[in-house]
Amino acid sequence: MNTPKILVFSTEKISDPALDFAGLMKLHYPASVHAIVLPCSSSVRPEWIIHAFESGFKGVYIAADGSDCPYGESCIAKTAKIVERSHVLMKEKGIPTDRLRMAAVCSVCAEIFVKQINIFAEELNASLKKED
Amino acid sequence: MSGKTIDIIKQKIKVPDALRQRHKEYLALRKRIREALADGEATIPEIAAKSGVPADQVVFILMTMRKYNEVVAGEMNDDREYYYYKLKADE
Amino acid sequence: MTKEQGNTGKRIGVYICRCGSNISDYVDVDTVCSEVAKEKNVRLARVMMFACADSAQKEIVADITNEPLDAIVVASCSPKLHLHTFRAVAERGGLNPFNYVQVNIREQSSWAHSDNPPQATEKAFNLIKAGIARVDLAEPLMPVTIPAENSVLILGAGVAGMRSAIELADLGSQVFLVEREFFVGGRVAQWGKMATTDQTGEEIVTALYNQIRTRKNIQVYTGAHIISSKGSIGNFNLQIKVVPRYVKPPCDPQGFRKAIEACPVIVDDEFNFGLTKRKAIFHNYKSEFPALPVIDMANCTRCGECLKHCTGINLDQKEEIIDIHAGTIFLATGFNPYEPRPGEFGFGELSNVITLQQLKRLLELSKGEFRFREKKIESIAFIYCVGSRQVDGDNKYCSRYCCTSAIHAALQLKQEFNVPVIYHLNKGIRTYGKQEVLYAQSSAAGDVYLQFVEDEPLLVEIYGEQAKITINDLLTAGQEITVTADLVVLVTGMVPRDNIDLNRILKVPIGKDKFYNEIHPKLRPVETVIDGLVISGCCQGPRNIHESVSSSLAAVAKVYTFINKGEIQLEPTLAIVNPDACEWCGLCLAACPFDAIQMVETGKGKIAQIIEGNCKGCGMCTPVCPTEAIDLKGFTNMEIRSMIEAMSG
Amino acid sequence: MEDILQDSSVKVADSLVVGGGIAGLEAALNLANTGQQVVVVEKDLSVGGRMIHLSKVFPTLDCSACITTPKVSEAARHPHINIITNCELKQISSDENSYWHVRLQINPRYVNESLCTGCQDCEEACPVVVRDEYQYNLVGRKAAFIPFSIASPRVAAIDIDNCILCGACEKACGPGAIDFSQEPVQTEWVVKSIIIATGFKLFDSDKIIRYGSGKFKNVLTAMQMERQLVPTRPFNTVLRPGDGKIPEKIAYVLCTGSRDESVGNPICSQICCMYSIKQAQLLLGALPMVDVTVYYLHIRAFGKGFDEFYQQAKMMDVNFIKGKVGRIRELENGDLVVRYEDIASGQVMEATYDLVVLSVGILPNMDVEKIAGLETLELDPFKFLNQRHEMTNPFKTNLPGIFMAGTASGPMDIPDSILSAGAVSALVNKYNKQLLETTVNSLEITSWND
Repeated sequence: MNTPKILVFSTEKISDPALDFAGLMKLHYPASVHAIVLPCSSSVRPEWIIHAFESGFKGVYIAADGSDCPYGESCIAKTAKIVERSHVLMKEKGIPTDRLRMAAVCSVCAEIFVKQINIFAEELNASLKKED
Repeated sequence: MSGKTIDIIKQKIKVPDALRQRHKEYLALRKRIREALADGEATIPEIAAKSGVPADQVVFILMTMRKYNEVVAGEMNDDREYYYYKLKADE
Repeated sequence: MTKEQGNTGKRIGVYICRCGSNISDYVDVDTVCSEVAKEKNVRLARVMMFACADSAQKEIVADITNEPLDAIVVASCSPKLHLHTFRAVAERGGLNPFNYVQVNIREQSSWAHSDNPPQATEKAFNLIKAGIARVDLAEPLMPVTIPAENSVLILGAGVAGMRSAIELADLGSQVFLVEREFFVGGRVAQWGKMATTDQTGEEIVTALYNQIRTRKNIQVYTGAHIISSKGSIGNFNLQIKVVPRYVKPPCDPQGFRKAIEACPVIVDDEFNFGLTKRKAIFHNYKSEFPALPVIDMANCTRCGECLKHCTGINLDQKEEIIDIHAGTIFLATGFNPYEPRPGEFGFGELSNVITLQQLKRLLELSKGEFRFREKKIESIAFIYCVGSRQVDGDNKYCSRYCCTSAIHAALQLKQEFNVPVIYHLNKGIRTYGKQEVLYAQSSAAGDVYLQFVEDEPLLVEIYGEQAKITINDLLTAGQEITVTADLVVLVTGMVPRDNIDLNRILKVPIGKDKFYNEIHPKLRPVETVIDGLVISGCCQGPRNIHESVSSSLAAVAKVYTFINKGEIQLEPTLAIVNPDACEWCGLCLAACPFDAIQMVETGKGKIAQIIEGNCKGCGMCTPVCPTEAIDLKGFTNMEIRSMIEAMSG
Repeated sequence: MEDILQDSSVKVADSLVVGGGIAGLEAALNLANTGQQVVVVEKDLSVGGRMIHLSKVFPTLDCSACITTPKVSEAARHPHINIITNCELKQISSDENSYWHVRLQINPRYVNESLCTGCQDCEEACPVVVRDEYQYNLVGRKAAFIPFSIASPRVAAIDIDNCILCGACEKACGPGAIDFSQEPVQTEWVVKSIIIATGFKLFDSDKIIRYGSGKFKNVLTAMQMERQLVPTRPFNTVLRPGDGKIPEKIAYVLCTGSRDESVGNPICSQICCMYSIKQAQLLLGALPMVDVTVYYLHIRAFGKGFDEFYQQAKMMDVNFIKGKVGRIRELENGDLVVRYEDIASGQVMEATYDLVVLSVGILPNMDVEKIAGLETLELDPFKFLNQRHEMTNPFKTNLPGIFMAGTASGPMDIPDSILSAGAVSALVNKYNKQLLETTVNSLEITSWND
């Protein structure tokens, strides 16, 4: 079974611990999901997202801190803005915008993360199949 | 310290009978619950009826089995009152 | 824009941990190791049973010196567990700790994908490649140190400010305690006996002031307010304006008294909330501080009568501007009592409707009998939550202290002044915690508690010399009950002080309730988004006296960690601007929540500059830059891009 | 039963913190960040106190673990903080220089902390199942176990009282961390000051027989409901423990064990109204069909943003009934009938629920009283530590150099506990500094309001 490559941007204090926690509880998700850890989800550059797609990733998932962000609540609006700008760039490049997802993931939200990433992977698979 | 320290403590303390008894009872109840699930998924009241184990003890043991990956939860029943549970296929 | 891997010529060592079998059961570590060894710049790759074990750590240190290595990658468990362990290993080997990268192949590979070992192996390999790519580009980072002045400007000399001043002075800081009013003590000075210990405000303020006077490193300014602020944490340059008292020491107390008697101007005394009158030259109470009267120039007619009696008076005193250099700014500006609207529960329209604060002054001014406007008071009705818990109004919050304060005053009325009939018309009594005991005492003393709800407010009318209040009492199944009372006390809550200028000068963040807002009530409860600006006491929200003191001491602890060493050490992961690429558009400034970016003029024009003292390293400024001129150390554009490439497989 | 090893070397620190909950850790971090050497002793297997076990916290609904765990890990790796878990205080005494001597006993966890990798292989191997106290007995755990997933230190322990000595764990452990030869070790510390941050005890609702707690399977304590709402919850959803039914009607009984002279606790516990309102909101999110009713006497929503949070719950259709619950009775199907005096109508009424949650209050942690050799430590009438100078120096005890933080001095919510910990670290910093500079006699004069 080949699963599409997904790049996750997670955050040091909040969402990456949830990914760790998923592993700890042996909750499975596709091994094609790879995470890069940043201080805050609002530091993701839209250019990185494009770069990921151009390097072969089929999906990008921003595991944001939401209102738990240690750098303040403006994180939510700023991360949303990054997604918005990325969507514009993706459209320019002809990448379907639903290949970029964002959700707030708390530090123990392992199950939520796994559920969402599995759904994302399935949907990506379906839409990639259609393309073929 | 390789593999033998259990013998050291065995010389110092004894396992109380009550504890051994409780452990045996737990294993027996767990066995009955496993048997009740042998034919396929069931809700907690169904497991209790089939196994004769009181429902609250089924909750405790079944949920412990879920925690240690012996049992998985399935869908809700039609009344949306109970979940179905099934044994995890032995690997 | 993509990097050419290998151009650094770094000598990298990679260590792959089996974690007993936790990793190696699912990840084929030996294959990964031999593949990793082929990567550019990798000088050695080893598999270890437990990389965190002491012997393994020693082996890594030996490799760093013997090979020698410039950078190391450890692929093991989550960095949350052992990042600092291996940074210390790198340091012991003589490397900069940022020339170390930990790759998580346990929680995020072997365990998460224990259902699929071949893919777990492939992912581990990709993650390690990304780690190598990152460490290859990593630059050594040093903690940034900025100097910090060991001095504090405290705004507000109420109990919170005074209490903090003493503690900070004893911890070795120079303290500038600035009070807008002419006397210290804030609201507590106006209070008489207080819940729950029955100490009076005057006693507490006196004790605090006596402590302040013995400390040489506290400078008190009264009648003073802030007029400008520049700089950032560690180095604020502030200016305060000191308004003259027109009275200076020394002068004999007799002379002062005669001067006050001679003054022809009579105005409402705000210290007693208008219950009494005062002259234009005045003081509040006998033992107040500073023990020097003041002339209220807004009301003074400059008639010169006082000058005849007292040589200490000088109507030509000028205001002074004082420069203060402080490492931190400490806000303890307190609250105002809510001022009821005219007609709110009869306030301002019915002569016998007063506020809780007025009652507290009245208690303080009364001896033996309790009288209001000459009349002996036999019955009192307290109406609670005036100006608080307004579901449809401005003040949605509970003012926290007022239930207890009103019940405490009621007990005093009963015990000291024998007022026989006391009603409490409330919306649910909130004597939380140990204060509950007062509520029980008051009920036991025969006070009558009736409860109304928001939708069915009370009606207060005049009834002869009394007030008549009609209530649908929830406690008796919504029965309409009418009570009459000689005096109605509106239990008014707290609102923030009117600090428009101060808020503008310091850019203090304000919450929905209009009180000052902390960064996070649990993580950083006394800090604001302005680095080096802390808040305490009731300017942050309603509190009773001991909660105010608690928060002010917590702010002391925070201030002490900022400035006690004379310098502030910052995490090295800060934003950095490439001056050649920056074209100053201001977007980074707008994105920064911490005021850490400023515009500077250079030879080639305007560019952004990071105020390192304020930067928290969140990176919010980086994605908004249109010229990619701003970067985050430790998470640079190049590093992340190269990681993405490496991970893509 | 066992020998106690004596560690003859005397260790030195500036301050000792008793209790590794949020208040103790916050105080330790504040002190350590100003260069003080701090030792934190915790009687449990993990630090984190109560807070690490909570779901989301009022009124901001931020995730409790997200706030606690970064502080826990910061403290655990701080070069100036030494955390000792599974440790009890044996004796405290002072010397002629007013330094405190503290004798500790570190009890064996039968696992070598430095070798354990937290892999849980021992837990898998252990055949014994007992009630998991960290899940408030709703589910089982093994006798060889990691206390909970975000425990710190995240290492295994053997519950020797429930161990059948089968040795399976030792065989399963790769790094050889299991060590049944461990003995209790006593060690002595000399410190300038002590912070008591021992927290609170929950009221034991079984004492109110008319509520049927401990007898009726579907009467829960609020902590049990709290665990049902965290991501690491025992049932992975909200169920009633009697038969696994998804509850549709849930009642909260406030003031269980608070404001109640008949159980010896006349005071308000200060947190139960708010945590119940929070749980009600979370339940409405978790179970879209659920009805939640809260029986209360007064709602104590007094803190920053609290009343707004209460109003929000009302808007979400949480049903608030002002009334005193007299008795709870169980029906054959496990449903519960709540009999209450309805204040709005003045009548005694009954209503049936799937699940009843008792909002239990908090009591002083009596272990404080038992701290050896400290008979002179003053308690208040409610057996919390006495705040002798409540108004202006609220966290000083009557003994010089001994301070208090968090709920050791009385009921408090999390923000206030954290503030008290901040406050106490300011006082301790000054005390430690002055103890170095002067003798204790002059200290008592300069330190104000004694």
